[in-house]
Amino acid sequence: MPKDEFQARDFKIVGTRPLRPDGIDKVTGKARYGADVTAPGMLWGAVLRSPHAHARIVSIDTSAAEAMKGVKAVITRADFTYQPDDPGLADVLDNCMAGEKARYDGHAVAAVAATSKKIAHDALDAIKVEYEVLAHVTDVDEAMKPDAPVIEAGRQQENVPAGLSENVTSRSKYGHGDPEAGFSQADLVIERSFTTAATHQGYIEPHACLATLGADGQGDLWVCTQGHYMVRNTCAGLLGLDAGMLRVTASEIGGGFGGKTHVWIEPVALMLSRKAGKPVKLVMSRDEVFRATGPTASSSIDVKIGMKKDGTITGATATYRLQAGAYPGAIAFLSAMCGFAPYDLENVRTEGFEVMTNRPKAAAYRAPGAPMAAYPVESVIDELCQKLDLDPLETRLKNAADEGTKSAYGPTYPAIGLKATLKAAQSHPHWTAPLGENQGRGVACGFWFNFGGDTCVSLMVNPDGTVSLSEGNPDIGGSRASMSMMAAEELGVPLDQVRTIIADTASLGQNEVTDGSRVTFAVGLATIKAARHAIEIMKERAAMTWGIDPEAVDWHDGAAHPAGPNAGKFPPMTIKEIAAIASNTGGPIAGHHEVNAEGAGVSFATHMVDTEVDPETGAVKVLRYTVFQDAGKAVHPDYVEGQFQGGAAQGIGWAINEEYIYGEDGRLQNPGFLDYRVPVASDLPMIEPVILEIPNPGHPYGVRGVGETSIVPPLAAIANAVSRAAGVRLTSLPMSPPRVLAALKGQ
Amino acid sequence: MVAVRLWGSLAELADGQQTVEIEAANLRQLLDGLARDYPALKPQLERGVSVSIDGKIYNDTWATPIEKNSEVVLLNRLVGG
Amino acid sequence: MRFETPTTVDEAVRLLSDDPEARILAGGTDLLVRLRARQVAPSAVIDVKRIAEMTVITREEGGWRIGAAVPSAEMNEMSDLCADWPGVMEAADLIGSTQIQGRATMAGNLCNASPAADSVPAMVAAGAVARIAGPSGTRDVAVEDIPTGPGQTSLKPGELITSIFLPVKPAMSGDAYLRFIPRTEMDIAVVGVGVHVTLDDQGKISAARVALGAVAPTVILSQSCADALIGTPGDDAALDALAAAATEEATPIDDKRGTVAFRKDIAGVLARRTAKIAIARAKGDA
Amino acid sequence: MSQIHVTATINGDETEFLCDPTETLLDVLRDHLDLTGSKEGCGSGDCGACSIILDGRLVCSCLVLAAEAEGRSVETIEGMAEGDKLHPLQEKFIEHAALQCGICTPGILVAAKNLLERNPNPSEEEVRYWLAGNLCRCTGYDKIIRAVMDTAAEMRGAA
Repeated sequence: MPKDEFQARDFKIVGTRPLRPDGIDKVTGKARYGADVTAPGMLWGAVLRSPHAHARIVSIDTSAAEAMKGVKAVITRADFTYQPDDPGLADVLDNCMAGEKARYDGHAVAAVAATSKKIAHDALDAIKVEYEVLAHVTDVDEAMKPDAPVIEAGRQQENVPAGLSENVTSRSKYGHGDPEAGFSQADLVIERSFTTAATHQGYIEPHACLATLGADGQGDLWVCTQGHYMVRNTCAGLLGLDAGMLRVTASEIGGGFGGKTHVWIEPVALMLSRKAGKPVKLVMSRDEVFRATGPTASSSIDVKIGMKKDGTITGATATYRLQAGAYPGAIAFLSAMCGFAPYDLENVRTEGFEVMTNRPKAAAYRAPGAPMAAYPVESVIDELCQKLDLDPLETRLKNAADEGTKSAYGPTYPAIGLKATLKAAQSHPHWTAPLGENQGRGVACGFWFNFGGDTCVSLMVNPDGTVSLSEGNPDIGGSRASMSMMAAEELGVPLDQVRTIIADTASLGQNEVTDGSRVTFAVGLATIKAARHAIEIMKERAAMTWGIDPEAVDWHDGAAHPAGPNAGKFPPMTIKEIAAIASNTGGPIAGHHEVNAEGAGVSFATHMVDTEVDPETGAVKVLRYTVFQDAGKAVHPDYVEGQFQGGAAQGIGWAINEEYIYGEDGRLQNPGFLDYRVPVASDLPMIEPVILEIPNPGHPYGVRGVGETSIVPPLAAIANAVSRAAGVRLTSLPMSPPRVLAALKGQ
Repeated sequence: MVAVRLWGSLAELADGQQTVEIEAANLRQLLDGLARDYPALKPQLERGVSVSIDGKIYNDTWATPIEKNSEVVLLNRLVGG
Repeated sequence: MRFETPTTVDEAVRLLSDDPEARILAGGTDLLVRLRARQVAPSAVIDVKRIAEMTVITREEGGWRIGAAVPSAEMNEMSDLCADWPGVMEAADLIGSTQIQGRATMAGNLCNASPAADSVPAMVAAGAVARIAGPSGTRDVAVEDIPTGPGQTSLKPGELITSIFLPVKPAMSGDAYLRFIPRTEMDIAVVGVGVHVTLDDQGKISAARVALGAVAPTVILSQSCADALIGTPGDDAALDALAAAATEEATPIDDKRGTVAFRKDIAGVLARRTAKIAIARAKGDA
Repeated sequence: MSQIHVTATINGDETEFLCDPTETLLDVLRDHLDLTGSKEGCGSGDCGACSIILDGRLVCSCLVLAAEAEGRSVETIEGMAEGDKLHPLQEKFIEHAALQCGICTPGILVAAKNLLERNPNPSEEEVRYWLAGNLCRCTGYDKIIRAVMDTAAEMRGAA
C-alpha cells in the first residue's frame, strides 16, 4: 500500500478541538489583513471605473489629474505595454484595466496614486473619459439570441452549435444512456425551467494590497488573496516581470469563498508603484467590490426527470445556461457535471452553455457551478416525490450513488458517503419533528469534487526540538491549526510544540490557490509527508548516535526507539535530544514535501430545513436547519462544523434574498450591503452540523475537503421547504417576498 | 490499448465515439496519443482537461500509471472556489 | 470643507444662513454615507450635537420635546416616553442597526426626506410637530408638512429643526408602527405604516391617524384609512376596510426593493396588522 | 488644506491628532493612529466591522467624523483586553471557534461587549438582533451566538 493511502489508526490530536493558534491576534485586532499595513513613503491608489455597461473608450485625458498637487502617477491601459500572449492572461489584463471597451458597469479605465486618499479621489474626478456608449445585454437568455449585442466576437469554441449568438463561448455535454427511452418507462415525467440570480461571495474584507515595484523589475506585494503564488504568476505575466523577482506575501484574509482566486487591483497597484517610484496601497471600496469583482454566474436552466411510482428515476436531462460576464467563462461544464452526480442513473444527459454578457466576469464562488446545478434537479425530484406521494429521503436513498456507481459525469465512484448522509438524516429527530401551519420541510443533496494540486510544505526541527511548519496557502478558516495538528500527530509531539506559518512566494515552491476545498487534504498530505521526511532524518541521527542501522530505528511518541531487541538496548531519543545534537550529527534537521496532490476524494451532503411562509407577505423565515456531510476525517471538528454552517448560511442568502439587480441602463442597482442582502444574525436559526466520517482512501488520515459542498444543497433544500410550506412550486431564485407572494396569488 | 471515455461534446469531435482506444501506459502517453489520433480534440486538450483514472481525478501528473483495464474518463479541467 | 460646532441654536442658524452650501450634522448616518460616496460636497458641516437644548428630552404640556440631536437609542432608554408613544419609539428603533441607533435621530430621518424613513409615518400618526429655527425666528410645523419630495423638505434657507414635539398622549389611545423588509433587520422599509387610534367610552374608535410610508414620494396621512376605522370597534370589517383603503391610497413605484403590486398589497396587510396593535394598546391590552 | 486638531480619550489614553474635516473617525484610527483593529468592510454603516464605543454608545466609526470625537471617549478592539488578560468574550470566541477569517471579529466583540454591559442576561433572540448590524460571512453566526451566550452566563456566574 502506498504511503499516501488511508490507514485506519487511533488519533491523539487529530479529531480534537484545540484553540486556534491565530486566535489571540484575531480577537485583539492585531492580525494584519490586506489594508492594515503601510510602507515608508507610501502613496494611496484609486481606480476610475466605467459608469456604462458597454462603451467604446474614445479617449482618456489624464492631464488635469496629472497636474494636481500630490498626484504621483496616473495610468491607463496604455501604460501596460507588455502584451501577454496567453489569451487567458490577455482577458485578465483587460479585466484589470479596460482596453478598447468598457465591458461592464464598474470596469476599470484609469488609476491614480497620490499622497492622500482624498487627493487620489479628487484626481479621479479630474480624469476625462470620452465614451461611445454601445448597446448592452445583461440577461443570459437575451445574450444567447442571435441578434444580441456581442461582447467580443471570435471567442466561440469549436463545440458550440451554429445559430447561437457569438456570446455563447462554449458548450459541454455529459451523460450516458438514453434519457428519452428512460422517460418512456416513467410513470411521471416533470419538466420545468428555473432561474437563479447572480450572487456575490460577499467576503467582508474588500480587496486590498500594498505594492512596491522598482525600475529594476524587483517587487514586493502584500495582498489579501486565496493564492499569493497565483497573484505572483499572474502579475508577472501581465507586467512582463520575472516571477522570481516579485515576492508576494499573503496577508490575513478576510474571507474569499472563491472570490479571491483572481486578480483585479494587484497589477494596477504594481504599475502605479513602478510609475510613481513609491509604494502604493490600493484598497477597493465596497461599491467597487460589488461592481467589479466576483459575482457567481446567474443561470437559466431546464430540467426534465422521469420517475416510476416506486421512486426509481428512469431518465434525466438538464440544460444549464450560465452567465460568464464580460469574458469567456468556465463553469457551465461544472454545472453539467454536478447536477445529477448524487444519483445512480441509467439514462442521463446534461448540457452546459457559457454565455458572455455586460456584467463583471463571473468568479469562482464556493463549489462553482454546483449550487445552481443541484437546485433545479433537487426541486424536480421533490416535486415528483410530492406528486407520486413518495418520501423524499427514501426516494433519494433508492437512487443514491454508491461505491461502484457510474457517475453522471462519467467516472465510477470509489467509497463515498452520500448514503451515510441520507441515513443520518432519516434517523435525526429533525426529520420527524412536527411542523406548524404555513411551515414546510425541505431536503436536498449536493455534491462537490474537491481538489488537490501543487503543494509545498517545509517542516523545520529547531535546535530546541520545537517545530516550525511553513505552508504556502493562505489560512482562510483555521487551516494553520489543522496543519499544526497533523504535524504534531505524525511527529508524536504535543501540539504546542508546532507553529505553522504561511510563507511568502520566495520561501517555498509553487502552491496552488486555496480553492477547491484542497487545503486540509493537499497541504495536510504534504505536511504529513514532510513530517515523515523529518522523522526519517531523525531516525538516521539516532541510529548514528547509537551506532546501529537506521532501518533498526522506530519512531513513535515523539522519539526514536530501537526497533526491537535485536536492534540493541538504548533508551529512546526524543525529538528534543536529537535536535540538541543536530550540529554534531550532520547539521540542521528539516523535512519537506513537494507534490501535485492528485486524487482528492469527492464529497456529498444532505441538508434539511424547515421554513415558514407568511401567506400575506411572502416572507420566508428559516426555522431549523441541519447539515449532514461527509468530511472523510474531521481534523478539527470545530472548523469543519464552521464550514458546514457557513456554507449553509450563504446558501440561505442565495435562496431567499441575495441577487444582483441590474437596471435598464445596464448598471448595477445594489452595489452595497444595504440592498445586496446577505443574511444577518437575526435572520438565521442555529445550524446543526452532523459530521459523517467516511475515510477518503487517497489520504493517509482519510481527509476529504469540506469547504464547498455545504453550499450546494441549501438552494434546493430551501426551495423545497418553501414550496411545501406555500403549496406552490417556486422556480426562481431568490425567493424574495414579492416573488413568493406573486406565486401564492397565482395559485 | 486503454479505453478512454470522452464527454459528450468531445465525443462529437471524435466522430461521435463515446469511447476511444489509445496506446498508453501513463497520463502523458494518453494525452499525447489523444492529440495525435484525434486532432479535432487538440483545442480542448490545450485548454486543459482532467482525467479520472479508476475514480481518482488527475490534472497534470504525467507519470500517473494507467493499467490496461483502468477506467479512464476525460473531464473538463476542474476548477474550484 | 469646514467643520463647525455651534453651541447655540442662534449660532447654528447664523452659520447656515451665511453659507447655503453648509449641511447640518446630527447623527450623520445619512450625511456621512453621501459624503463618502461623493454625492454631496458641502462647504461646511455644522455639528449640532454641542447645542445643549438640541440634545435633551424634556416634558412639555404633558407631551415630550425631543431635541433634534437625540439619537434613537437614547429615546428608547426612557421608559415613560416609550410607554406614551411605543409606536414612535419602535419606529425609531428600527432605523438601521444597533450601531445606527446610537447615532440616528428622528429629526435627521425626517430631514433626509426619504420616502421610506421609518420614524416619519409613526410621527405623523402621533401628530408630532417639528420646531424649526431660522433667520426669521421659530415656527412649528406638522411633521407631515416637512418632506415635499424625495430628498426635498419645506425648510427654508437658513432653517433647521431643533426639536420634535410629541403631544400629550390622549386617554384611551395607542399607537403602533410596522414596516415590511425582506430580512429581519438592516433593510430600508418596503412599506411602513403608522397608526394612532383613540377610543371612546364604548370602546369605539373616536379618532384615528394612519400614515403610510414608502408607497409615495412623501409620507401619506390617509383620511380614507382613518375613516375606515373611526366610529367602528376596530373589528374585522373595519380592518378589512382599512386594508382596502391603504392598498387604494398607495401609489408606489417599482424599484429594487419592491414592485407596485407588492407594495400595494403589503400596505393593506400592514395597515391591518398595525391597527390591531394600536387598538390593543388603546384598550390597555398590550 | 486646514487640518483640525482633536483631543480625544482613546482606550483610556488622551490622544491628540490632526485630521481633515472630511475624514471619518475610522480613517483616523486606521490611517493616523495605526489602530487597524477596526475594519472597513463597507464605509456605509451596513457591516459593523468598524464598530467602536463612543461615549458609551455602540456606533460605526465609519459614520462618525473624526472631528466629532473632540473631548469624547473612544473605545476600540485594541482596548478590550487588559494587558495580556483577554476579556471573557475574547476568550470565549477562541474557545467556541466563533471566528473563521476573523475580519468581522473585532466589530462583533466590541458590539457584544456593549450588549453585555447593558444586558447581562440576553436571550438568543436579543443577541441576534443586537448583532444584526455586524455581518459575518463565514460562520452562519451559530458559534458567535453561542460564544456570546456562554460568556454572558459565565460573567453572571462570576459576578
